[in-house]
Amino acid sequence: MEKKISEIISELKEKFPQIKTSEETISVSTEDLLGLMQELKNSFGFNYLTNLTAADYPADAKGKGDGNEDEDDGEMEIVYNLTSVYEKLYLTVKARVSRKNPEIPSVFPVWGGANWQEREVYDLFGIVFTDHPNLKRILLTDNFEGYPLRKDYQWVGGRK
Amino acid sequence: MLENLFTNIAGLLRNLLDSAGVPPLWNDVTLLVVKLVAILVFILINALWLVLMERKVAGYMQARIGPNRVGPWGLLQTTCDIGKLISKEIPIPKSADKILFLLAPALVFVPPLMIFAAIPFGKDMVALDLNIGLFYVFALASLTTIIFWMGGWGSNNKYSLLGSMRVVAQMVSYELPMILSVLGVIMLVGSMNLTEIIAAQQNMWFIVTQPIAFLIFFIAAVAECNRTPFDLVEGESEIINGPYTEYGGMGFAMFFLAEYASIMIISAMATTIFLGGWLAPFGLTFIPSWLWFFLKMYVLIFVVMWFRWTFPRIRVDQLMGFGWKILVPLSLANVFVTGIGMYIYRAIGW
Amino acid sequence: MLRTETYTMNFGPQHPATHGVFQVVLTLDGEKIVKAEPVCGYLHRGIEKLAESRTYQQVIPYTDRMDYLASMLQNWGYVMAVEKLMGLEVPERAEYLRVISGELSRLASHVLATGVYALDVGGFTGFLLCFRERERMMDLLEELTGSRMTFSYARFGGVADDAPEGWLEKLDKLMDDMPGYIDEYDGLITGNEIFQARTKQVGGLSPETAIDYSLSGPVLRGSGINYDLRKAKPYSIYDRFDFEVPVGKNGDCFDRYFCRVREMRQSVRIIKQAIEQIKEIDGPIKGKVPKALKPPKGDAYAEIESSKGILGFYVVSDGTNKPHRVHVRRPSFINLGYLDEMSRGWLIADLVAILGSIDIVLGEVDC
Amino acid sequence: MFGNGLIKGLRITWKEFTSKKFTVQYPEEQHTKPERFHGRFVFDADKCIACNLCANACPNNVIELKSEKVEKKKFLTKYVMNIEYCLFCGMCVEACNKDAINFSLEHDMSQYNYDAIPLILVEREAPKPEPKPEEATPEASGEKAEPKVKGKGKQKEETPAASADKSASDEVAAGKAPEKEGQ
Repeated sequence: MEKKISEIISELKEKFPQIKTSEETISVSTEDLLGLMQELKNSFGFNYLTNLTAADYPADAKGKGDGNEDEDDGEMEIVYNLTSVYEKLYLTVKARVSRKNPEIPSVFPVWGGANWQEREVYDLFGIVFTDHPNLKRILLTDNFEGYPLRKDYQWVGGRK
Repeated sequence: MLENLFTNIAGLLRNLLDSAGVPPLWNDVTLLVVKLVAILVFILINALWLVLMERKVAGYMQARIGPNRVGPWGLLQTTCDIGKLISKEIPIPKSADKILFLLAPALVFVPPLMIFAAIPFGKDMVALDLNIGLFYVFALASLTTIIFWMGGWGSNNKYSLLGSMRVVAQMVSYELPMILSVLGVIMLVGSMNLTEIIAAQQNMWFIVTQPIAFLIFFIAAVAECNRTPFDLVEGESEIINGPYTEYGGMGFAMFFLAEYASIMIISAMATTIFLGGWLAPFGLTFIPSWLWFFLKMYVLIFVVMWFRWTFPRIRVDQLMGFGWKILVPLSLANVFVTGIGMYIYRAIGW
Repeated sequence: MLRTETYTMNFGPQHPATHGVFQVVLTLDGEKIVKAEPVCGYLHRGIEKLAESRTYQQVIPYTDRMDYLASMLQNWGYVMAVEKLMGLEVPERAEYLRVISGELSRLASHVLATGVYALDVGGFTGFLLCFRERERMMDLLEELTGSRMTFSYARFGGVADDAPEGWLEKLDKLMDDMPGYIDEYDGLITGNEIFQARTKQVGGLSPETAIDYSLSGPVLRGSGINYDLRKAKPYSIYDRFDFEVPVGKNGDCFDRYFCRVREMRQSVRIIKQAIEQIKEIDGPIKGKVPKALKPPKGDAYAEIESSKGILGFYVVSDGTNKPHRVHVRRPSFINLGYLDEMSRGWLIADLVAILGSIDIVLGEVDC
Repeated sequence: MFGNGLIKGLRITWKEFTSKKFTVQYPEEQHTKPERFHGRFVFDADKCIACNLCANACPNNVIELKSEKVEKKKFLTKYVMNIEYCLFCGMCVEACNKDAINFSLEHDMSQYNYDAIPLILVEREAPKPEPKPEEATPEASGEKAEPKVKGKGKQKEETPAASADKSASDEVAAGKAPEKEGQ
């Protein structure tokens, strides 16, 4: 099994020279993402998007608050856990977007399962999935302000 | 002694009035009123206890024991419940049609009461001995439809509306097989008088000669009083509580009790038509006739409850399909077969 | 000229058949569903955010509160992710206890799902009879963990407590009785013609769509896909047990339901084998784990087969004693994503059947 | 044949109808609670060394613990559990090295008034062989209403020794949420 994954990764490496790879993880840029995902699904049988989530990695809070935050505001990482149901293969794909302009193509055309998961990530992180058919808040109310899972989210209230 | 308990009481009352010098016409009227009031009280109290019986049956079938705290064995549980419901406000939704909304629970007990007036409870125990008894009973039974519809429409709630739509569809389509199934019995008896129908079962109950008719009648009757598996009207997992969704307090209680009144009616009707009414089977006449009637009626009520706590709910289109595609043709076939049978029997001179 | 119009109706959030606070905004044509828009989030407590301000250990009780019907499995999933992150070893006896308690929890969840499904289609008795058995299971779990629903039993590198004296024997006895109970459900619910009429050919789901929409658990297997993580990627010690993965044929509500019923029998099998095997294993129930847990920087994603489907935990560590990020792949949430398409064209009554066959837990959907 | 399943169902419910019932008549008879039952907390003040481990293990900041220093030993003056926030997860019991806090089998913890909910396990004055002027005791009663995080900070100011000589001082920091997060 391990061997097969490494084979797939090396094959992918040929097709997408920009990607960074480790054991079972592929890091990809947002431009390559959709092409890579299509390839993974159609040629390698990764037909099941198990998990789609994101994590916030803000830059250290040095330059904050003085009005002119510099370009390096940190990044957010979107993680895709893929499964090939028939071959029983597992693969992780990661893509990073800047926190300033979090935009990434939606993988909904590839896997329908991305529908709600992307909505959830949008809801909690504010990452915009372009071309998503119905990008609305899902867990929080529609008029909720802010994106709570971002690290700099300030929450007011709570128990006394 | 016990056999003629109620007729004796009636006779006593009549004599009393006679001796007081009341003219015979007024005497009759008074007696009728007394009978009707007695029936009303009987229905109300019975409905009250049937609720308890249902809860007990449900409990026992579900490995628990049901209400047992209020009164001995929980006998006063529903009485207390009704007391609580009476003391509650009846909330009227803002956009409801107030007249219809309030009229429906007030009227819901009228058809059961009127039906019961015509049912013979025992030997010579019938308030209204009508020539067209059966016809009268069915005509009144279908009146309930309108009352449910009034409640559902008057509530101005989508769930209520859906529920009352279902009521109308269901009752109208199950009325037909019910009446058709009884047609066989009417053919055999040659009369629609309920007393005569019972008398015709002296030798053999109609459940033996008309088993399919009984089955159809019973199924249709269960559907008629909106009981599981045909309780789509209130199907609580789908449309909350159907026409009674918006009702609270006594309004709800009236509908709730009316359901039990209608179970009593269908059981009483099935008893009268198919189970020989108050006739004692196997010559066991030492038990009074009215007790036999109630015994049979309560067995049927138990069966209805047994159904409820066993079966899931059927879907609305399946309900319609079942009614129109299976029950109606089957009951027509039953009428046909009965006709042929009668012809053959007459031909061989039975 | 007859003119008909569609209308919208709120199905929930307070509705007996939504299994909690969940809303479906229905667009109806008569009783037929034109569109069903699920609205969730009424129970959103922000557990993922809360986890970021708790230490690794302190997150465990919060995982209980997600799928509160099978919280043992939730604990297990989270603990497994952190163990993967830290490379912790779990002693064998602890693994067995996890399997036993996890399968018991799955059994309890499935029993409840079966009963609730019966209730959804109108059979109340099945519901309460199922609760009778669930009660016995919860009593056992209470004896093991001290709580009836929110167990917090798993610990990093082990479990909280060993099985008390005589517990395994009691469990064994329950497992002996269980097939009889399941036969009862089969007689009362599964075999009932009305139940079958309500569920067969309803809410069909093709295997392709099931995979495409990332559905998992009995919903996926009901469509005929043999994908159970316990077999596909045997985690813990599942490779030591002999069991089958029940799959459906048509992918309708009945198949999804029936998968669950058959899975119960397999769970019983697993527990019986585990009880047999654990008797020979003596040893610690907790591995060597530092009290102040500070996993190395990095991330880990671990998934287990929960009673509802694939339950995944994605944990990111930044080297401190609090997780940087915890994400839960909640099977109920993702299974619900296909509800709209699945229920279109069916009646309201079928929506209830479909929703029940997915077996959602709102605590998990909303997280 | 159609109807077999229906009849089988009726048979099963009939069997249940006549078989033994499962109900436990609650106030008169009660379930036997297992040994590990997570019930009301019991606290042995004599065993407690006010090490704060329980308070830090708690995921929900339920435990409010105060101590004063008396003759180089910490003396527990207040131990209150804001039980309305308690998850009954047992982390505190597990964390306690001295077996001071434990679960009892008592499960009935409901109260009529909100004020009665917090479980006051210990509330006492420190013995005063040598009076300590800097210790401000009257604050103890007003503490409850204030935010947790703040309260904790204050506690540190007042009793600097509370968390100082601690073997597991890193765990003290562990339980405290960053202030921006809220609770």
